[in-house]
Amino acid sequence: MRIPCPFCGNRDVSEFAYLGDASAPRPAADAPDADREFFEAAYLRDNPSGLHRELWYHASGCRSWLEVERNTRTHDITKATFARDRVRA
Amino acid sequence: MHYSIFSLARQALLGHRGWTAAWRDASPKSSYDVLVIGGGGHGLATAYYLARHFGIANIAVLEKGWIGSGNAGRNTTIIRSNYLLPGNNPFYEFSMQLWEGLEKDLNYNAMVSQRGVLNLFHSDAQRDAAARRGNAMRLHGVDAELLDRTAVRRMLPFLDFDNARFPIEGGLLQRRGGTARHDAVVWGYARAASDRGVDIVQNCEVTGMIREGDRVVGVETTRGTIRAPKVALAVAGNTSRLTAMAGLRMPLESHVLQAFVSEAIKPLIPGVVTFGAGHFYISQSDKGGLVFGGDIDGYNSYAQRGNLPTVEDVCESGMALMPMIGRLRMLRSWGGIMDMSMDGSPIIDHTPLDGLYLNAGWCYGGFKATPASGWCFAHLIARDEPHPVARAFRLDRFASGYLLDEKGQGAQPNLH
Amino acid sequence: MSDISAPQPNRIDGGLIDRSRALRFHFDGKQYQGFQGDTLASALLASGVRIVGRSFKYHRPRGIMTAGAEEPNALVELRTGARREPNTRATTIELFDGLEALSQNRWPTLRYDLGAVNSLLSSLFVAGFYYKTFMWPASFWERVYEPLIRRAAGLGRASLQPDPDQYEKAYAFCDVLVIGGGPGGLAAALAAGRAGARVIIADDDFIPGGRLNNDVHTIDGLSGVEWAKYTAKELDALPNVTMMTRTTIFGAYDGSTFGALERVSDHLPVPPAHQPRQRLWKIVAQRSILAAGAIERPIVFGGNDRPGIMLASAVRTYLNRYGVAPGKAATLFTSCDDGWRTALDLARAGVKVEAIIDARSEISPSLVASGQTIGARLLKGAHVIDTRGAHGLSQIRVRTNKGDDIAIESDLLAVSGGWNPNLALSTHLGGRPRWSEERSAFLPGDLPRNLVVIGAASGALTLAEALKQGTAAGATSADAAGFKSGARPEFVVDDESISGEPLWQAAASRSKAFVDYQNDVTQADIALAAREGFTSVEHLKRYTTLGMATDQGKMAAVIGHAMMAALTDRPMPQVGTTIARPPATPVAIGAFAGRHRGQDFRPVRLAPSHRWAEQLGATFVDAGPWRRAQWFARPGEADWLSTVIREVKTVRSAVGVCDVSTLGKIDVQGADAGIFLDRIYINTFSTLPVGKVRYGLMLREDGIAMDDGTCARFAPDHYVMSTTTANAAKVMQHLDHARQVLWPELDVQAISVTEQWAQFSIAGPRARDLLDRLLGGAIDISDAAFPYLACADFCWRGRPARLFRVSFSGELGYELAVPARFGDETIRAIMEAGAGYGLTPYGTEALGVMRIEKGHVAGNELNGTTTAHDLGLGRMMGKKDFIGKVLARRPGLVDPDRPAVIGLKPIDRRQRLRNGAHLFSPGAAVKLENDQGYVTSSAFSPMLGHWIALALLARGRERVGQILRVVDPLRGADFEAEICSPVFYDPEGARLRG
Amino acid sequence: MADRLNHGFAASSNPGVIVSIRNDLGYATIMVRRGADEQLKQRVKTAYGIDLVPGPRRSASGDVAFLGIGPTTWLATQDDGGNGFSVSLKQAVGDAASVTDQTDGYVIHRVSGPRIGQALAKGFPIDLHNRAFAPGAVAVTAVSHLGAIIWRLDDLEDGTPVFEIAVFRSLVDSFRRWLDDSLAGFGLARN
Ligand SMILES: Cc1cc2nc3c(=O)[nH]c(=O)nc-3n(C[C@H](O)[C@H](O)[C@H](O)COP(=O)(O)OP(=O)(O)OC[C@H]3O[C@@H](n4cnc5c(N)ncnc54)[C@H](O)[C@@H]3O)c2cc1C
Ligand SMILES: NC(=O)c1ccc[n+]([C@@H]2O[C@H](COP(=O)([O-])OP(=O)(O)OC[C@H]3O[C@@H](n4cnc5c(N)ncnc54)[C@H](O)[C@@H]3O)[C@@H](O)[C@H]2O)c1
Ligand SMILES: Cc1cc2nc3c(=O)[nH]c(=O)nc-3n(C[C@H](O)[C@H](O)[C@H](O)COP(=O)(O)O)c2cc1C
Ligand SMILES: [Zn+2]
Repeated sequence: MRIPCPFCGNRDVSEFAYLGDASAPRPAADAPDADREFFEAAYLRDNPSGLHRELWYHASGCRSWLEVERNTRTHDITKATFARDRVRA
Repeated sequence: MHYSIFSLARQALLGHRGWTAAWRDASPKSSYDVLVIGGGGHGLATAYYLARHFGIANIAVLEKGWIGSGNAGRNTTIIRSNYLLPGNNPFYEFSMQLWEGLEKDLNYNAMVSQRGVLNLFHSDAQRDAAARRGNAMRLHGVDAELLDRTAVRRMLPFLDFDNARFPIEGGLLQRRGGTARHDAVVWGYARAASDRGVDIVQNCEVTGMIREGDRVVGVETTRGTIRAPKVALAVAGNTSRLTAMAGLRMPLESHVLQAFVSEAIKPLIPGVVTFGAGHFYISQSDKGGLVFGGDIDGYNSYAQRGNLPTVEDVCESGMALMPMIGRLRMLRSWGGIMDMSMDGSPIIDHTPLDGLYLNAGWCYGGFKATPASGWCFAHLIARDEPHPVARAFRLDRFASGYLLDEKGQGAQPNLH
Repeated sequence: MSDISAPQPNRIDGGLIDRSRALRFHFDGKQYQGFQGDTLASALLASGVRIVGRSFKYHRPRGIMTAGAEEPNALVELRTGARREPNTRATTIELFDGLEALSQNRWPTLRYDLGAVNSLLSSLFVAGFYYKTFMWPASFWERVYEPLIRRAAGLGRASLQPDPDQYEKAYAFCDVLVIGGGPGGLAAALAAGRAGARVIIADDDFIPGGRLNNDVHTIDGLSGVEWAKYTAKELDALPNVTMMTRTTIFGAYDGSTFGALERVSDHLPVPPAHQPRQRLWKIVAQRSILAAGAIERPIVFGGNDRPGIMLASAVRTYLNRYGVAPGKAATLFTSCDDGWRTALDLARAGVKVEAIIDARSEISPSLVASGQTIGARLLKGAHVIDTRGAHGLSQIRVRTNKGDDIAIESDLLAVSGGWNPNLALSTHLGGRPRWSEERSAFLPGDLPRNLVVIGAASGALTLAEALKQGTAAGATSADAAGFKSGARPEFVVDDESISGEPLWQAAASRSKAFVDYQNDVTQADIALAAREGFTSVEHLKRYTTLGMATDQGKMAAVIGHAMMAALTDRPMPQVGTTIARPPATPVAIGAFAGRHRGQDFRPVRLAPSHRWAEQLGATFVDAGPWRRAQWFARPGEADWLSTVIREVKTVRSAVGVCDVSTLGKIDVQGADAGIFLDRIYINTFSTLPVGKVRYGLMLREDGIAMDDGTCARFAPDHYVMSTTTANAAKVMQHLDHARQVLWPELDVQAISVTEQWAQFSIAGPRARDLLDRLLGGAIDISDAAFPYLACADFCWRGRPARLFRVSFSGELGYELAVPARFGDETIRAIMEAGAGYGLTPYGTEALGVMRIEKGHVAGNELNGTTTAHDLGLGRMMGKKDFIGKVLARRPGLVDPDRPAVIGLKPIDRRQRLRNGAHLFSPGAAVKLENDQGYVTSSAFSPMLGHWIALALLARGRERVGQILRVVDPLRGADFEAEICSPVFYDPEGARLRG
Repeated sequence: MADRLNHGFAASSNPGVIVSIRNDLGYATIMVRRGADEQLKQRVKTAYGIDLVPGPRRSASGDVAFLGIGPTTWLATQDDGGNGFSVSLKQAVGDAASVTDQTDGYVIHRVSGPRIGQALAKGFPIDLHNRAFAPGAVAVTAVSHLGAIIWRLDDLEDGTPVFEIAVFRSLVDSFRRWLDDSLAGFGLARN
């Protein structure tokens, strides 16, 4: 598998570290329902068979955190952007 | 039809024409008392124990492909009960004891072979962890021995003792550990369950859950609608997909784990050996192939196949541990989709929906659990309360913080 | 070279071997001879050797069936000693001088094998027989039955010695990868190469050309062999084309990555200097063209495994390429036109063709005529049903179209049941082949992106089609990669017929009819599987082992599937075929490892003082990737413990120095650095004054402790964080996550400076004296100017330096940091400056002992399951938001029953506390349910004079003063210990402020 | 002559690869402060006459060069700069970027020679061919399980490519074991 790092270009997956589901933003600690929100953000995952938005770290490259859109059935990667640029919920 | 040396001899004289199907290939009825989804080891064992111990026989096991096509049919067959935590250890030991009596119980030779499992360690910290775990085992009456370097060398002289980057310091040995013939476990349970009236329905994929309010009352399948007051999931890596059909998110990720087999060679490796300074474990099948594996590929996947970096990583570790395997050839590689849980331990529990029961989160270690998992899941389904040895496998432990994290990696499934 | 030339009775004229270079070799101890360009198989056949091995289960004598990688029978142990290589296919190993090979799976000899009794018991040993028996008594399985099965199974023997050869890995990138160098592949490479694309063309074989080297062909007036040679020459001359022979593409992986194995030295007695045995290539190709040809399939009939029975195409290969006639009197059994070529080639080579048995009743008149010209008896609509011969084929039994059985004397039977495209690589990424009724074969189905299949691999079996498809694929692939292909050449070739009818199995007979030769899967086994419900091809495979041998079913799995289709009355597309997996042909495990074994398994990180420590004779220990000095023994010291005791005592009474450069160091800068660190650590850092250091603890988001260390502030917008050695990379990743993903709005930059600074801990009552002397006034280090937890950067000897007043040992302590290049120089300067103060260097062991004496938690306590509270650090938690704050509130993480870090002292002070021992309340039964905790860290305390330990104990803090039972069944210990504060030494901390 | 991958030569009188260590460089990482991209560009231009281009590229002028190693990060180098380079760099960029001295953090090898591409292919998982990695290209990657930064300088007059490779100081022995193994078949000269 090769991930198209927007800075480094196409690189082998072995250069990256995986964090998983990118869908859950970090909740606010002072939210009234913070306990439940943090539990859900930390433990409950979208785990689809198909398109998946996920976080990867270019550990052996430019050290960017990337948001990658990948098909978990075919491993096709359709998009990779810097996580810092993502639209935050 | 009873299996024995006598029936085999009799059939040999008859040209083996008298054998009948090992299990009935059933067509689904429109309703059952219990639906077990997933014709892997866990699902079939659950159905068998429900029929045998809990008096429920109107059961169907629904399998999307052929039985054993999931992880039951593609694992490295290691069985052991060398667990650390009190929530895990008694469960796996119960499973080990069931393995020890399985063949008689099923009248099927699953080739349970207790040739030992040796976990090597390479540093003081690893020795400490091994000692802690070995002691926990002994405290539960499970056999465990702490071997030093000399003892390991006597046992496995072909390991790299003289030029290793991470020298072997010793190992934790469970002599009762070993392997079992994975496919035979599936077939044995299927046959025994089928004999007790369970319908084993292949090529029947569950595509939807039928809900009435907060109750699950049946499923949609590629072979029609089937209703049942109790629907039990034992679908390993596909759990999240199935629960999503019922509107539930799970503390699970599906990851691919690869395994490998070498060309067949004469007996070489006595039991199971695991490397502690890298990701590698190995045993030898009765056919002669070295069966080995290592780390998961590390990203969500439903593809049942992996990539080259993991193959290399596993073989590098293999060569670092036993450089005599260099000239042996890898014959085949494959992958399985595992339900990696957030603390690396399984779940056998009710779900928030009535009538929907969950057996999942076995990660890369659920083959050894097959008998106990089936037994405990059957107990839960039949009695609606957890079996005592599986009481810690709760679904709400992530919210409550009563985690069962053997490795201490936290909520990152790919690190367990 | 010996001048005694062994006879080669079956050698004939012609072929692509170099007769001027005779090579000697041994098989089963007997000497033979062949030529350069032979394979072991062709040389054995030339020498008249027929039995080459024994089968897996029944130990049947077997010969050479094929001339390629699909060979199921002729597997040998190649080479000797540590280089012994079991299961090597004689058909692909190039002959070299001095080659030694042994037959396998036989005892005592190949001709007389005792294991063959299995064959007599074969009526018992049907597919899956072991599932039905051997269940009683249970203990007999491991002791009796299983060892018998294991010994009988398996093929060759491993050497049991480390592989002495080197392996190498390499990467390659190209626009177009062509897999296979037959006519199709060559044409493709030529078209793409001429267009200017970067092309790699790989072929398994040692000469390119594929079937052109094995069959008689003409292309544009040249012989096929010559055409291949010229084309290869042109490719070789193109700077953008790389031709790799002896290279197998073994796997297709995601991201257009292919795995390839180059056999660099396997054709030589030993690898030459600086050359690996094999090289593993990882090839990234924009486009790829699969041109891997097709594999002929046999026909199943009684006695079809007798040595002397071969694939028809293999017979041609031996005749045409190797100049070997594998028999004297040959018969052909076929159901397709292509098989007839073999009869014609045999006749041309002077071998008598006894008969052509064609299962079809209609045969084209031109074929019939050609058969007549060679004088072969033609049996239309007939089947071979059995064979005879003691050590190889001597007679064939045929059932004619009239139902009569006749005998034909023959020592060679060429069999052709059609062709299966070699399409495995097109399915590695999940595509499934599709059944073609027209071709009676599985053809490539859904293809991976950017891969095309051409030639015989796609089911286009003729040479003309292979060339045409190859040219087109090469050109379009180059175009797609951004090049411009030119005119497409058209090749003039001779006509070929591909017509035929599928014939899976001949009429039944009483003899065993093998489907999977190596694994001894018979026609009857398939019928049994069908009867017992193993009707899915995947169940069939696993129950009978069909297709699980070293050829992975390349020869015959599809035949078995067709039989199952017939037995269960299902059409082929519904029955399907089993999944092919990498590697396409078996690959040495050593090749996947490359040079990463032994000391090179993983890199080693060496601390800046490493050379100096080596010179001092330090003992080293691996700490993750680092190699650190564990202790510095002095002459006369009895054992490591006395060394460590001396080191500790010296630190506590005088002064010691330890290289702590391995701790992670992270430079954190930016206007928001303070706010950022407040969210990273549980305690507050925005309020830390410049010039000060603070201890911090960070959690994972799940509320569990992640890492601890000190963090210093050098400027309002500049901190330097230290992490544990083990977690340095993890923390860096964590910080990057926090600043890029969680809070990109903060102005904060972070970068590792672990490697930039050599850092030395100087600790002990004389530490300040030593430093005064060393630094010579470069900085004021009086207690007033530089109190506990002060830090400063300054200039020393014209270079930047940093000083921190911190202490892990509990003594007056400093850490001095200098640019890493000067680490060696600096440690030597420290040693010199400390000589007068009784300085000792100390290693990680003494470091560990002192931290246990002080009750500092480390990796054994921060084990991924402990909270700040468990560690006794709960009070540090601030009110602000920080990572881990919310989930640390979960009931399970604040349960009063949780374990806490406490200290332990044995009641009987002579007892040794060991890590991993478990703790019980006195009086409670010693069983897992009553487990109270365990010993995490232990050491012999030089200051207390007995063993001490830290432990995690349920409700530990409230139990200080109580007695516990320490149980260590593994090592046979069971004694009592007293619970105490984890701080054993200088609990008031007076010493470090001194 | 096609680019044959599988033959080597051992004579070091005719070396396929030449290796030297660059001890003279001073270097530092600079990471742009939030929102200060333009400011940094200008200051670098003013101080060094260099256009700070984003992306994995090397831009040099005189004795100073900037190598893009991350989206907002560069490794700046100065011939004979020593640890002092980071100090002057910090002055030059002011609060537009965070500057960190790394002069001791890496060891930099200069490698060249007619066979260098083939030798590096035995570990670098990136395409170092002219078309993909021309002079001026930079890549942060891993070689033989250790991190490395590689960049390509201008070719020698005879067209021989020249690369520089930075690896962490603690790992240099392991790196050299890999490099020496990979060069062995090609003939090696050390400068
Ligand atoms: C490579 C590998 C090595 C392993 N090694 C070991 C080991 O050495 N020791 C060990 O203890 N464990 C090991 N494991 C783990 C072990 O295999 C699994 O934990 C265990 O087999 C899972 O339980 P199961 O057998 O019931 O799952 P499976 O066999 O996967 O059963 C689940 C079944 O559900 C079916 N299914 C899924 N979705 C649907 C649907 N919608 N409708 C109908 N049916 C459906 C699937 O087809 C499948 O057959 C390994 C796993 C892998 C992949
Ligand atoms: N008339 C017929 O019925 C019939 C049937 C079959 C073949 N043929 C002949 O076969 C030829 C077809 O040409 P083609 O080019 O398609 O096939 P080919 O068989 O000539 O060439 C395939 C090449 O691919 C190589 N190869 C296979 N797998 C490989 C791998 N994994 N990695 C590297 N190399 C690999 C083989 O060594 C071989 O050299 C023609 O000459 C045709 O006449 C004819
Ligand atoms: C314990 C074990 C032993 C195996 N031994 C062999 C073997 O000897 N030969 C073989 O071809 N495959 C062997 N396999 C692999 C199977 O062929 C197959 O790849 C695996 O069950 C996964 O199925 P799949 O590849 O069809 O998806 C073995 C698998 C397991 C789990
Ligand atoms: Zn990158």
